[in-house]
Amino acid sequence: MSNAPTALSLDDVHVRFPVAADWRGRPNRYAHALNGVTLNVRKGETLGIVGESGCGKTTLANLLMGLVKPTRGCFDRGGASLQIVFQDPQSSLDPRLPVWKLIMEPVMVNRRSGSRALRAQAAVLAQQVGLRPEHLDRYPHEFSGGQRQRIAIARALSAEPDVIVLDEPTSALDISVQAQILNLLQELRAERLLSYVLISHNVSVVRHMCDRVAVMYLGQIVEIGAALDVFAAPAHPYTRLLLESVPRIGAPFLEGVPQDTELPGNRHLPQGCFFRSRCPLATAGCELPQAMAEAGDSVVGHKCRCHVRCKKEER
Amino acid sequence: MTTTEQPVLEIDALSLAFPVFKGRIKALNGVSLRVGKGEIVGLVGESGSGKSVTAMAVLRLLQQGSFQVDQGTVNLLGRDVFSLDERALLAMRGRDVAMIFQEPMTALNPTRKVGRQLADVIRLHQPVGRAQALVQAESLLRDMYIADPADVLNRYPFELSGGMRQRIMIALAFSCNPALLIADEPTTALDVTVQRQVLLLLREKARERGTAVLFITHDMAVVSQFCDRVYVMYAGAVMEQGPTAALISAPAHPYTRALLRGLPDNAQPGQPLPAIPGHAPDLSALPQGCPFRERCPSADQQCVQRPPLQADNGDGRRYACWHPCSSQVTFMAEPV
Amino acid sequence: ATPQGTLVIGKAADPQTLDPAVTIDNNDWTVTYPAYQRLMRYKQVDGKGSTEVEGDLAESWTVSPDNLTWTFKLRPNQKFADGTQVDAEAVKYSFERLLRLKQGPSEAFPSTLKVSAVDPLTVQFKLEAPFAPFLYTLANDGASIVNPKAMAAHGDEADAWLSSHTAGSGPYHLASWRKGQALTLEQNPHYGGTKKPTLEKVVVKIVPEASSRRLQLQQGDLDIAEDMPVDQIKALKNAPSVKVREFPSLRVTYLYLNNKTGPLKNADLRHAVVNAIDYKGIIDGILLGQAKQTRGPIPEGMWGYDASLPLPKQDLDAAKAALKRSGVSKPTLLLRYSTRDPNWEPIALTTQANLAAIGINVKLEKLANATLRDNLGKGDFDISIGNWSPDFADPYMFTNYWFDSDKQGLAGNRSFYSNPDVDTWLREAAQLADQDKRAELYTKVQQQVVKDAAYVYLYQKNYQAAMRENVKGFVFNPMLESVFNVADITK
Amino acid sequence: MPEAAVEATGAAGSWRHTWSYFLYQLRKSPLAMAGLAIIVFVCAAVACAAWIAPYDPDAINLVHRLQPPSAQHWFGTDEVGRDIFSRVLWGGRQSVGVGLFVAFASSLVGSIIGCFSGVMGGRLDSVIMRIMDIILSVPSLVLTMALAAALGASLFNAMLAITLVRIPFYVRLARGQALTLREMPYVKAAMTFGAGRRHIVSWHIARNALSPLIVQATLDIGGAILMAAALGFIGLGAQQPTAEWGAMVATGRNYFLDQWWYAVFPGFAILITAAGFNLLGDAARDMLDPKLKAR
Amino acid sequence: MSWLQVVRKRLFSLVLVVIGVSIITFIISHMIPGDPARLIAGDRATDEIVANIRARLGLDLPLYQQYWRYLSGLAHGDLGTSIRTTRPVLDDIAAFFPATLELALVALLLATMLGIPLGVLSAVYRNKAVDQVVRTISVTGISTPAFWLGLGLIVLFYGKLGWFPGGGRLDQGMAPPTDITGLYLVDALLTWNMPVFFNAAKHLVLPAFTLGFVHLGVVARQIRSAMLEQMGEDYVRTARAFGLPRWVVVFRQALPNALIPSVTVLGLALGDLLYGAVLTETVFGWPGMGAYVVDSIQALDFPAVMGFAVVVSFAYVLLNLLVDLLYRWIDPRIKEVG
Ligand SMILES: Nc1ncnc2c1ncn2[C@@H]1O[C@H](COP(=O)(O)OP(=O)(O)OP(=O)(O)O)[C@@H](O)[C@H]1O
Ligand SMILES: Nc1ncnc2c1ncn2[C@@H]1O[C@H](COP(=O)(O)OP(=O)(O)OP(=O)(O)O)[C@@H](O)[C@H]1O
Ligand SMILES: [Mg+2]
Ligand SMILES: [Mg+2]
Repeated sequence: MSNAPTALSLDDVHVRFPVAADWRGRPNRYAHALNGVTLNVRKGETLGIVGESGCGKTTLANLLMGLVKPTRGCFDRGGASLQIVFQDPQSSLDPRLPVWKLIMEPVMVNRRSGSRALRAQAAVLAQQVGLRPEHLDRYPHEFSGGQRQRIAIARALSAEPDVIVLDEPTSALDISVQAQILNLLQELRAERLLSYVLISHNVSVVRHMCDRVAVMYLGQIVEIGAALDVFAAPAHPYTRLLLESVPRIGAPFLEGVPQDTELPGNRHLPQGCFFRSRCPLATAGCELPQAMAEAGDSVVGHKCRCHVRCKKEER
Repeated sequence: MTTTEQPVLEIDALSLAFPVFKGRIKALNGVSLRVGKGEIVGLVGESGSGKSVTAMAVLRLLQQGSFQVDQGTVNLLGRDVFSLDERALLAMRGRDVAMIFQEPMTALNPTRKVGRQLADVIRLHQPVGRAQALVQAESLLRDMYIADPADVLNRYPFELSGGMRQRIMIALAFSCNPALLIADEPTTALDVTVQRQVLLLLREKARERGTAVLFITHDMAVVSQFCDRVYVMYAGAVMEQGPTAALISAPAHPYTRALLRGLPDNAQPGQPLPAIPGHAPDLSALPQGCPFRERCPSADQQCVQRPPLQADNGDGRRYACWHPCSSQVTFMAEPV
Repeated sequence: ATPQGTLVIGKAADPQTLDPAVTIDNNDWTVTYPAYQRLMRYKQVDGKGSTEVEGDLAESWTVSPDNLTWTFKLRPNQKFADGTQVDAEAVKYSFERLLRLKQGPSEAFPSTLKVSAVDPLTVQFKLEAPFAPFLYTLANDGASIVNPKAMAAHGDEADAWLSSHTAGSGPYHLASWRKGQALTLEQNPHYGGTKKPTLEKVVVKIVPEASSRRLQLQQGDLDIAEDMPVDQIKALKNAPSVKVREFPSLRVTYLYLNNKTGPLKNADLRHAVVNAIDYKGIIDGILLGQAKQTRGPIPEGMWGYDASLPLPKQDLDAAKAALKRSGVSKPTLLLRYSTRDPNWEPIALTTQANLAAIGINVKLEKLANATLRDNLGKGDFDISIGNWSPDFADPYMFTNYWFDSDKQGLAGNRSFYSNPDVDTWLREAAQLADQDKRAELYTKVQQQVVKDAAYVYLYQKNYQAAMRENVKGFVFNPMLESVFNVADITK
Repeated sequence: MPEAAVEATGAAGSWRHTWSYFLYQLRKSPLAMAGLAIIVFVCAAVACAAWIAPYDPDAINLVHRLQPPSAQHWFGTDEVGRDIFSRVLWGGRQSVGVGLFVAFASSLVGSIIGCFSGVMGGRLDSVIMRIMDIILSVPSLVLTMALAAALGASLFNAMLAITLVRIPFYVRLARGQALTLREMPYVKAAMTFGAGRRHIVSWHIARNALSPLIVQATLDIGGAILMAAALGFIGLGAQQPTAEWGAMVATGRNYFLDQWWYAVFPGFAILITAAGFNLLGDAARDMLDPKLKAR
Repeated sequence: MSWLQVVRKRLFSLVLVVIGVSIITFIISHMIPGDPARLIAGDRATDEIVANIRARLGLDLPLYQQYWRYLSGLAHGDLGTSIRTTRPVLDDIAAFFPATLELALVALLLATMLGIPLGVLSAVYRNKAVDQVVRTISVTGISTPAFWLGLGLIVLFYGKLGWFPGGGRLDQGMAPPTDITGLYLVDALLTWNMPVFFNAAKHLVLPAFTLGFVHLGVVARQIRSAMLEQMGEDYVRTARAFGLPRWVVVFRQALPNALIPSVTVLGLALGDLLYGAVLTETVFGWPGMGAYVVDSIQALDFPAVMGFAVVVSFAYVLLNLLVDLLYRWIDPRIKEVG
């Protein structure tokens, strides 16, 4: 897997949004959503992206989909076609369209073929994602959340993409439905040789689904590597903190002294390592910007952005 | 847990419905639940299973006229909530029972400073002046491990982070030392790192002050690490209840069991998850009998009859099922 | 109730401008007329207003035999409100200003008029052509004598200043003007007139709604209510302590028929219209009988009135016959009007109904008055409605203006009537000094134009003033509608 | 959002669903019912004027002028003896017609411009919005009066003038809608499919912006009727002999003291009709506004 | 954005709006058929006189030059000279504006003082009898032709009962207070002239009620929906959950927040009131801008109409600015944006 050809690549991508403007309408303050993301998505793999709220996951998804343009850096689609499934199945489906039109929308945008043929195609897709043919003429409000997400998945499939970006595809769903959707995604991937970019803050989902994971913090990838390696031996102190905080079934009762935890803001980027202020390992050298480097455990492809936890590379 | 003692909260076979466009939504269908003194009780269930409605019913916070109680009683500190008069109810709210909500963003008044909101509640239940109330509020915030309480008091909610706001809600809740705290998904909107801190805080304070907590969530993992006892709800009814560890390690109800098995934590990465087929029933057209019947692998003719919440032998567990699972399933966390 | 010694007159609208050389509106004259004096004024005969004139500022006058040079001797000791003497220079100044400004009122005077001050109390006017009504025009509001000193004090702004102030030698002068509310006139302390006025103050109160004016009059908040619709008058007649006074007036209402363009070019069609109108119905139904039907252009009360002309009356057979003669089938006529006068709309509706009865279709179009005027000037109508009241007491006002083909359009000949014979007679009459000869010519003119059915002559409306019973001494002058002889009134 | 909540707002779904939900809400609210009843009543009366009206509305009869209400003339007669009841009936055609036309035309044109502006964005958008701001800041009654005067007094021109003046409201509303909808995930999704503006507008924005626009238009009918009446009152509007409520009140006010019926009946007709549309519009807005949904 | 920036931005748009408004009114007023010069000259004026007047008014210039003259006058605060009254338009407006402003302000006061409690009641008792009554009142207000209501009130309260005066701002013979603001009520208070104060107040009752009644409906409706929205918010539930009594929740928590969005709506409505006064004024003979502008339109008095439009638009934009600043002041959340 690790030497599969690259489908997408991002190189040092930055995205910032203007959040305030002076009286002539010129922006004078920004939200720095992505601050140098370098990433490859390989053909056929599932790449997980985890990170806390506001770290830029959705922005990354939007960037991949072309909804936002990088302010700096470059993004190479390499000819791959992409589709997306959003977090909220309710609002990502137009309430005034019947299911079959919703499913076929990506096709109908580009091609005007007979509606009968399109309907037939919709029926096939619907069946693949586990919807019944009689659902085709209903409207989204008549479905449960899980079914709506199925519709959204069918819609993503209709354009026959190479890569599907899944932005928190199950976090609006119930546990009992989450499993159904995750299974469906797994099946489809096997059937259609898709690549997934799975964005989530749910570590368990990422662990379950992904070949590789990238951990994001404040618009940067702080650690990346094969899912097994990262979860088994997190290198970056942030990854550790994250994994420790995830509640787990069967783990002992919570212990410890509550602290006042603040997530960093992205209006003013910190100097040096972004995690420095929360980091238990912070030492001299952290005030410098950190580069991605091979993690200390010498596993191929496991990199992190921490000079303490990385192999010292001669620069 | 002794059951002879007077419970803080006792809900008995509560059924409640909302009349709406085209029918009635039967949100609760015979919920029975009790919270003992100082106990931390979890209430888990999927979206729409009636957790919030239960919580709101306890404090009679549901909008008047929008709902109908079909049967059942709610007993709060020995008093029947539905027959209390308005004044007695107001006095109980906040003083005897406090509640915190899911969205810390909107649960506080956006245009009142934090200090005033705290003082409002303190003064409502204690005969103190405003200055005194602010002093109390400050020490309360310090208790919640807030670094600079004086500054925070002077801020508006929107100037604070989500975690901070939830701490303030918790401070608000503990401000009058209530006997019961109802926490409706207090950490769902928070990030895991923050969630951990908030849960720790909540637990510490509840233990410290002997406050009972009814903790509502849909996250099994949180429950397993946080609660003494747990109730599992489905379609407005309790499916199963019992001490957390026992219930999680050996669920008796097929629903609980399926729920736990469907979690990715418990599966082999990449392998299909044992998902529950179908979806939750429509509350305005509930089928006869067991509400889980249509999705249950072990359902049969008997399930058309609604199963009562029956006691298991001895360990304080109860479940509503004709065909409970017997085999022990052990869910173990992998070592980190 | 109103204070003793103060007369409160209720009017519908604020004056627009108080500059006598600018205003052509009787509504403004209510204020300007008593604030200024003129060389001549209208006579009162037996306590009644008359159209004859007598000297006011002028003590005596002479005219040269060729009728071209007029010399006036001014009455001494006449003073403006600021105490300045009224002298020949002031007269010269006023007339030169009038002619220089060239606004509406200047139209009554020959533009080539020359004025010179012979000595402080003698002033001389020189005309280029004889102008029979000249003496009468001097009683006109436009001939008011303005105080040159007061004007000089305001330099360049003087003209603007005069539009909201008065600078005259009349019995009263404007003390204050609260826009849209009231104008207060106070006595001119230096007034040199023969009779001292008794009222201390005259307040002109602006009450736009007729019904409010009526209510205020009934409640005693007004002493005089002006400009009342006939229905309100009718109701007021029965109100306690209110007296409605009616006077025959020279204000006539008539229909313009477009003689020049459109279907009504056809004289027979015009005759059809003339014969179809329900004159009696209009007077009884719309005016509630408070008007007198007119026979021809010159109304009763003005010399030159021809009592021998037949009274027009509705004669549908004759109308149909005329229609047939005209050879026009199913004509459609455009009747344009405005609501400047509340009676116009009912008249228009009646006309429409009357003509429909003989098979003439009338389309009504109500316009803003300004727009209507524009259309009238351009001859852009078939039928329209108008009121006319004379600026000076001479039949010239009704004949030369209405029928001279030089005055087609807004100037006065609104029917666009043109008849060379009539033109000749009219122009001759304007130059003659002999009133009998002129009357003869005007009779000829009247007979001809009635034959040509140039206009539809409807009625001369009574002037009606509703006042409290205790208001005494009001004298109506048909030349001065809306003007109150406040110097004589007592209460 | 749980299904029940969706259902409770009625904001989503097919038109048939929305309609049946509308009827359901209507049945629950007595005021909305009253509004509907008024509208049905007024529209029926006005539509059947030709059969109901006992007299020719334009037939003048100077002898019977200003008669008080009686068995012959239910609402009395006017200053040239026309039957006011008949004229109120016929006049409704003008007034209600104007209301409907104005609401329809201004919402249509305004929404098209607004959607366009919102979707295009950029320079064009700011230019359009600036123009609308300017029109909005001119006193509307004055602008309408001036426009009506400029176009010439006729009912049609008055209608046109009111329409023109009301357009900016809809431009704003529709633009706001377009901007909101443009941010909706389903529109974002469509963008990722490579959908062009045409597709987005015709598939997503037009359909979803419709309901609030319709509600606003319903609320506006009452306002337009009042505005038309106001113009008629000032004398810019329907031409004689055509009956129109506002103009009737205007003439009637000259007779208000003694012949109260002249102004009262047409004025009351305006009030009732405007109230009917306002009530209905209120009800429609209440139920479409998800923020107001029952909790 | 700091408030200074807001002010700067608004002033910039103010200039734009004023220019735009003057262009629009200029075009429209020149579209109105009819020749004002002829109107001034009078019925029987000769063409020469008319041409003379036209030249004096600059009406013989090409349109763009006329507009340019107007605009450069505007830059110096000169709104031109009224055709009808031959006085500077600014003077005329200055004479009429205070009366309109006073009427509008009192009506606004009346409407808000009554409308807010009614709106609150209506929201609190949603779908109960109280709500139905309030909504009926508010819909009646919104749907009543103001001119018609005014007529009825005059007949009843002046004509029949004689309780209130039938028009004008003060009784005859009552001298107006020293002119400080032009608002009689305020001036009378400032100079402590109680008889005038009460008299002026008495004169205001009927017109202000007429105008305010319409507005009352707007206010009550707005407050009701804003209140309903606020009462559905989570913080209200929090307040209730902690035992705050219902009316405390309504007035101390929900109402202030409901007022925030309403400020904008009500502020804009004051603009509406200003020109809504036009009709009310004609009925009550109120000496304000209403009658002035109606007459001006009828008389084709372009400068007056344009002047009115420009002044009111100016006031409108200024008002918006004030509302904006007020909004920032009462809503702490605004400052955070940016
Ligand atoms: N259009 C925008 N304008 C301004 N700021 C934006 C915009 N979109 C995103 N941001 C900012 O960029 C940062 C990253 O946002 P993003 O939505 O990508 O986070 P996320 O990781 O998806 O968070 P979550 O888990 O909450 O969905 C946030 O701080 C957000 O405030
Ligand atoms: N006011 C109401 N009117 C109508 N239906 C309601 C109302 N409140 C709740 N319901 C319905 O009652 C059911 C139970 O809702 P409840 O809010 O208790 O679910 P929950 O278990 O808290 O779900 P979640 O995890 O999404 O918070 C849902 O189907 C909901 O739609
Ligand atoms: Mg996101
Ligand atoms: Mg809930």
